[in-house]
Amino acid sequence: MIKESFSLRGVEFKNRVLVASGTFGYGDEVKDLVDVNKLGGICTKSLSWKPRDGNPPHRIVETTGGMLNSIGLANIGVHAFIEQKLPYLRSLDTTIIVNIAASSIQEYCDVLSLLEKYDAVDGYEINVSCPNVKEGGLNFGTNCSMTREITSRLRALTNKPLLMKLTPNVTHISEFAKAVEDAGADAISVINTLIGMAVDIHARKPRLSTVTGGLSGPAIKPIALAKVYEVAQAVKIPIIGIGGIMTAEDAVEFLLVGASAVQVGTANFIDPSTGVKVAEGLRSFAENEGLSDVGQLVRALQSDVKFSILQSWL
Amino acid sequence: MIKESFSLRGVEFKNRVLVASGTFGYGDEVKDLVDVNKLGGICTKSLSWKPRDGNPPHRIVETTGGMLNSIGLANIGVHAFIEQKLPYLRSLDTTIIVNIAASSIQEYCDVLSLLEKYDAVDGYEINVSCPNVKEGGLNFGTNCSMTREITSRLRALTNKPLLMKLTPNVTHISEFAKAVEDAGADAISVINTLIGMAVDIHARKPRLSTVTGGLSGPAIKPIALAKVYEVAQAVKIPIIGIGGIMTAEDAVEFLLVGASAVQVGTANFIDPSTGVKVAEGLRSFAENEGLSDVGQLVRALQSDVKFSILQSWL
Amino acid sequence: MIQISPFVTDCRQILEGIFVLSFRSAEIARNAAPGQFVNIRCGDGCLPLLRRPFSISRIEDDSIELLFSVVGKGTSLLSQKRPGEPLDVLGPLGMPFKIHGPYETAILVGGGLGAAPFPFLTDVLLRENKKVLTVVGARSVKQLTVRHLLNVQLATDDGSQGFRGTVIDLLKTIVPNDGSNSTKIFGCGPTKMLSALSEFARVRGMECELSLEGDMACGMGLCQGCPVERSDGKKKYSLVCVEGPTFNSKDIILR
Amino acid sequence: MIQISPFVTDCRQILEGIFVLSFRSAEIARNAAPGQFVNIRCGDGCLPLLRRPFSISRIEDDSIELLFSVVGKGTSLLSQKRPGEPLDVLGPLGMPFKIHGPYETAILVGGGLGAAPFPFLTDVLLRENKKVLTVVGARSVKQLTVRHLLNVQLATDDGSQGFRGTVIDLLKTIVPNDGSNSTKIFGCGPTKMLSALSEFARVRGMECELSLEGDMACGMGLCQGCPVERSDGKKKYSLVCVEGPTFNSKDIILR
Ligand SMILES: Cc1cc2nc3c(=O)[nH]c(=O)nc-3n(C[C@H](O)[C@H](O)[C@H](O)COP(=O)(O)OP(=O)(O)OC[C@H]3O[C@@H](n4cnc5c(N)ncnc54)[C@H](O)[C@@H]3O)c2cc1C
Ligand SMILES: Cc1cc2nc3c(=O)[nH]c(=O)nc-3n(C[C@H](O)[C@H](O)[C@H](O)COP(=O)(O)OP(=O)(O)OC[C@H]3O[C@@H](n4cnc5c(N)ncnc54)[C@H](O)[C@@H]3O)c2cc1C
Ligand SMILES: Cc1cc2nc3c(=O)[nH]c(=O)nc-3n(C[C@H](O)[C@H](O)[C@H](O)COP(=O)(O)O)c2cc1C
Ligand SMILES: Cc1cc2nc3c(=O)[nH]c(=O)nc-3n(C[C@H](O)[C@H](O)[C@H](O)COP(=O)(O)O)c2cc1C
Ligand code: FES
Ligand code: FES
Repeated sequence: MIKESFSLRGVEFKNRVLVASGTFGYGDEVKDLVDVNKLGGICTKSLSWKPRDGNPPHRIVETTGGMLNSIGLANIGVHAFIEQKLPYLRSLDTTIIVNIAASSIQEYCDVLSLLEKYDAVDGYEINVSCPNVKEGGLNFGTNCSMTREITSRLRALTNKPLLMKLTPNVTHISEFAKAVEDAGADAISVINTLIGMAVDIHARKPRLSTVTGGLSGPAIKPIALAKVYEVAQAVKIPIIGIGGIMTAEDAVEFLLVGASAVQVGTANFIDPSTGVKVAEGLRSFAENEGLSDVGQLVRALQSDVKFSILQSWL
Repeated sequence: MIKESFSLRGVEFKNRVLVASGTFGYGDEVKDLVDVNKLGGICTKSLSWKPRDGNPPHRIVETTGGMLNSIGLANIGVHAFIEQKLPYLRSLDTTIIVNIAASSIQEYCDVLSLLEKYDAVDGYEINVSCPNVKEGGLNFGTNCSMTREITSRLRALTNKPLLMKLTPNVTHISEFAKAVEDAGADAISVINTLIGMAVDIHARKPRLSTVTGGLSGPAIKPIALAKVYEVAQAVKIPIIGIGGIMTAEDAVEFLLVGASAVQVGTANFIDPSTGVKVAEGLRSFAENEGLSDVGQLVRALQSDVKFSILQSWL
Repeated sequence: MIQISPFVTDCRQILEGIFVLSFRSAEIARNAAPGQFVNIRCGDGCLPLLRRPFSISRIEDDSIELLFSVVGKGTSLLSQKRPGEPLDVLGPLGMPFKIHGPYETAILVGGGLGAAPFPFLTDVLLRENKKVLTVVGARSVKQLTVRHLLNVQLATDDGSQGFRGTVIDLLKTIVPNDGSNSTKIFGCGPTKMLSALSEFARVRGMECELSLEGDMACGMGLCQGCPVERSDGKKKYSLVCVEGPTFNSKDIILR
Repeated sequence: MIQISPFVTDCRQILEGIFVLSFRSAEIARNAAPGQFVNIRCGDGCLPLLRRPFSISRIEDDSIELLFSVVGKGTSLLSQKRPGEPLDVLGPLGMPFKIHGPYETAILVGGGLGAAPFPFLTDVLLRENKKVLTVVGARSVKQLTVRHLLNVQLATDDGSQGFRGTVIDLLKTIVPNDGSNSTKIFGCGPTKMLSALSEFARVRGMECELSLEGDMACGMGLCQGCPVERSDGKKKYSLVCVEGPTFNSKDIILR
């Protein structure tokens, strides 16, 4: 029997494939369709203190090999989550990572502190791709010291796994990775969506109500891999690779460049069982390679070339 | 007759569609296939002072809706260009923009100064996505003050149109746009390729010899549009939109969000006449919209929402 | 909701650009109700990447029929499916039309391909002993399909068949001014038409169920991508895919 | 080089996973020479996005024949083309084999589908009054096609047909030890085989032309994406698409 599991701060994930925040609802929407207990874990939709309506329509645009979304962090709020969703999640035999979004550092702390009271919550993933209202809407995630501060403030509040989810929309993501490692994060989730846009040329209007949105799906996989690779050169803590994963082969790519686990996002919209299939495919792949532990794929990229993002790549 | 032309610093482009640097060779490779005189302009492969061999194979990987390249700025060098390629380009009835790459500010200046002697060169596009050897290979294009300095140094050397081509791999491209506008650039080309990567999971090796490479093609169009839009909010000088343009409709999107003209890149590999077809399609589109000048599409996006990249778009 | 790979049993053009596609699924046939939809992966590539939603148009035994018009890449690929080819289907999805109630007559109001769910709806309404009246509008007769519809009256913008004008104009000539509890409207079609229909029902004080179209990424409540504004203030938006696509016209605001 | 949209005249499987596809183009037929290739857009979507290169396998009047094996998405789509469907073709591309010279016998050495350009090459060599000997190797007889080849000797890794061993092993039993000016080798196949063939020719002092495969983005010199290392030091790389795909084995270094 090949080993599939891994753990973060003592919390075990039964395999290395999770479903990504915002792409699997609260875990109960497709329970008839997917054997969610075969997932390594579920990252919930980002939760904020109060419920959020989200952005007006249109929130979704399909693009070549990908999609744009501007959901606007629509969520039922942490209280309703605890009441309505947590009991079901608790009944599952998979690891529950609650993703948190907020518009102030205090809000991040409040949400996490409240969740701390519930055993069913196995860990936290912090979405820093959020506008900081105090700073006029500047994104937390593009400000390194802010990202560090959020990490250390939350670290002080919990002994559960703390995953910091970074935005790719920065020049050097490795700086942010180092900052959150330094501030005590247990793992780094890489990447959130890339800023993108689409235009209705007949109406001469942005297709999304918010003008720009987040790009996800297979189109961004090469970028996500490069970001994970960059982060892997900079930090020692585990990385959760995210971005355009559709197949087990995609997941292997992420493991090789440095991810300890992966999350499946957009692919769930096409087939909500993708996560389960990727997990199974990952095991088969590792078995065929004669490995005893899927983890042997992690950081196993062979390259004669030194880290070369700074090299002449054009 | 609808107006298709536009001009930069007194140099006229017969229409708003150019072919992008590095995707149309030196303009003579496909002369039997494409009526290059119907192009708004040709941006040459990036030229450096000395010829460059470029990177070892593999230099190309296809990805979902896009491709990665790590050509390594392979080029024949500015001297051979002047001798072997310029006479042909001079014979053409289209605008010739010579793209320049360099590994030091001095090299940028040397190449441009040499080219200044030739009338056939209508203008320059400066590729700042190049490693600065003096700074240990740090990319010029991710350093704002460096980008500004290159611009002002080159501005002092020429009265021809100076286009600064920005890299998208930065947090706030608008800062770079403002810097080059400030330093005297006539236009801003947005965007160069995004850093990406692909892995051969069986060999456990990067697919590109340089590990990472530049992502281009339709997959990146939403990102390119968002970058052009961001730049358009920040500067007044014309923007040349680049990234994933395959059709006239794509070009219209770029014009609406703020581009005064566009460049067709990767699409040339599939159909080297794409530029000509996009130019024709753009004219038809504008005609059907009842416009007297294709330029009326520029910055014609209607949006109730203020610039929202900083807003809650997730 | 199940995910299945049935074989296409039939796919044919019935009008220029309008196709009927069928496949067999006992489980969907057993569980589906009118107004529900299926979500189909039209190609296996990345263009389109996402599934495409289609109302269940008709069910006969365990054969499911879809009625669709080719408007883009997904529907174009779907129209090229041949009998025997496998289809990737997720469904049935969404909330069905609320058909129970004291009313006697159901007026089905469709704009163009909006009539797609009506054959199924008609069958079930008849089983419930309702009278069915159908009013269908289209830009021209070329876009009009009345397959498996009952007591149809037509409206075309260009007058090429039936009443000249919108389907709402036609409706006004049919429904008595004072509205009536004995009549319920079921509407499906472009948002603009639904919006007018909603207003019509409001003015006449009639019960009206609408089936909305709209961008969907997942069709099953995973992405929060398909909001429609609510009028009741309880919350701002409903999700079209799971709380709809059918809504009581009073509950939502169409823009 | 032209860009055309001819109709597929034939597309059929001749061995498991190996297909022959033909289309008509008087202009390509007139201008092409053996070793040149065409670049085909296999699908109209984004998977694959880029064209796929295929050697011109045979020309009969104005009919162009390609021989290919299905290895990925592009070749899979190509194999599904039906007669009458349009094809998006760019060609002829690249430099042909150099067939002129004082030699009497041409030995064509192919590995697997490397034999693809040989029927065309054979025809032209015969017209030039050369003798033609063909040596083809494959992993097993299942991958072996000898269609339109002359004086064929076979090698299979598993001995399922002909000589058991590599095509190079077989070649050694055919070519006299001292080599000869009267013989010229033309090789096409996987890089590993070409590399061994190149070494074989070097040791024997024989003239040898190779046709390379490799990743290409454009196939026409636009992208600089297809370098092969040169041995002559004049410059470091040649572009396979425009300076090749055929090279004198002495001029390049295969790794
Ligand atoms: C619940 C539900 C049920 C549905 N039931 C049916 C049904 O039974 N039958 C049916 O035919 N359809 C139905 N639809 C609509 C159907 O899903 C769409 O027609 C389909 O998804 C289009 O996919 P496509 O890939 O062919 O088109 P796409 O390529 O996705 O895009 C085409 C669509 O977008 C619009 N569009 C795209 N670009 C532009 C542009 N530049 N300017 C203006 N408009 C543009 C077009 O009008 C068209 O509707 C239903 C939709 C929903 C949500
Ligand atoms: C000049 C030239 C002439 C050619 N002539 C012919 C010809 O006449 N007949 C012919 O059959 N072919 C020929 N080829 C090769 C042909 O172009 C390729 O087989 C074709 O491009 C494959 O396209 P695809 O989309 O089907 O495969 P793709 O999806 O692009 O990829 C499949 C190819 O990549 C390799 N590959 C992909 N992923 C992996 C992986 N994870 N590990 C290892 N390998 C992997 C496979 O071995 C396979 O070769 C020629 C190539 C060149 C350059
Ligand atoms: C519709 C949608 C909603 C998302 N919502 C969230 C969210 O609430 N919180 C978060 O951290 N990431 C969110 N994401 C980002 C994903 O979790 C993931 O990081 C991203 O989509 C890239 O992965 P993918 O390409 O596999 O989708 C969302 C993505 C999509 C497409
Ligand atoms: C193979 C290849 C080579 C390129 N070489 C250059 C170059 O030499 N100089 C440059 O400024 N940009 C270069 N580019 C970037 C393009 O000019 C363009 O900015 C980018 O590809 C995005 O446009 P696209 O998506 O239309 O290809 C290259 C792109 C590709 C794909
Ligand atoms: S379409 Fe995803 S929630 Fe409705
Ligand atoms: S494949 Fe583009 S230059 Fe050879």
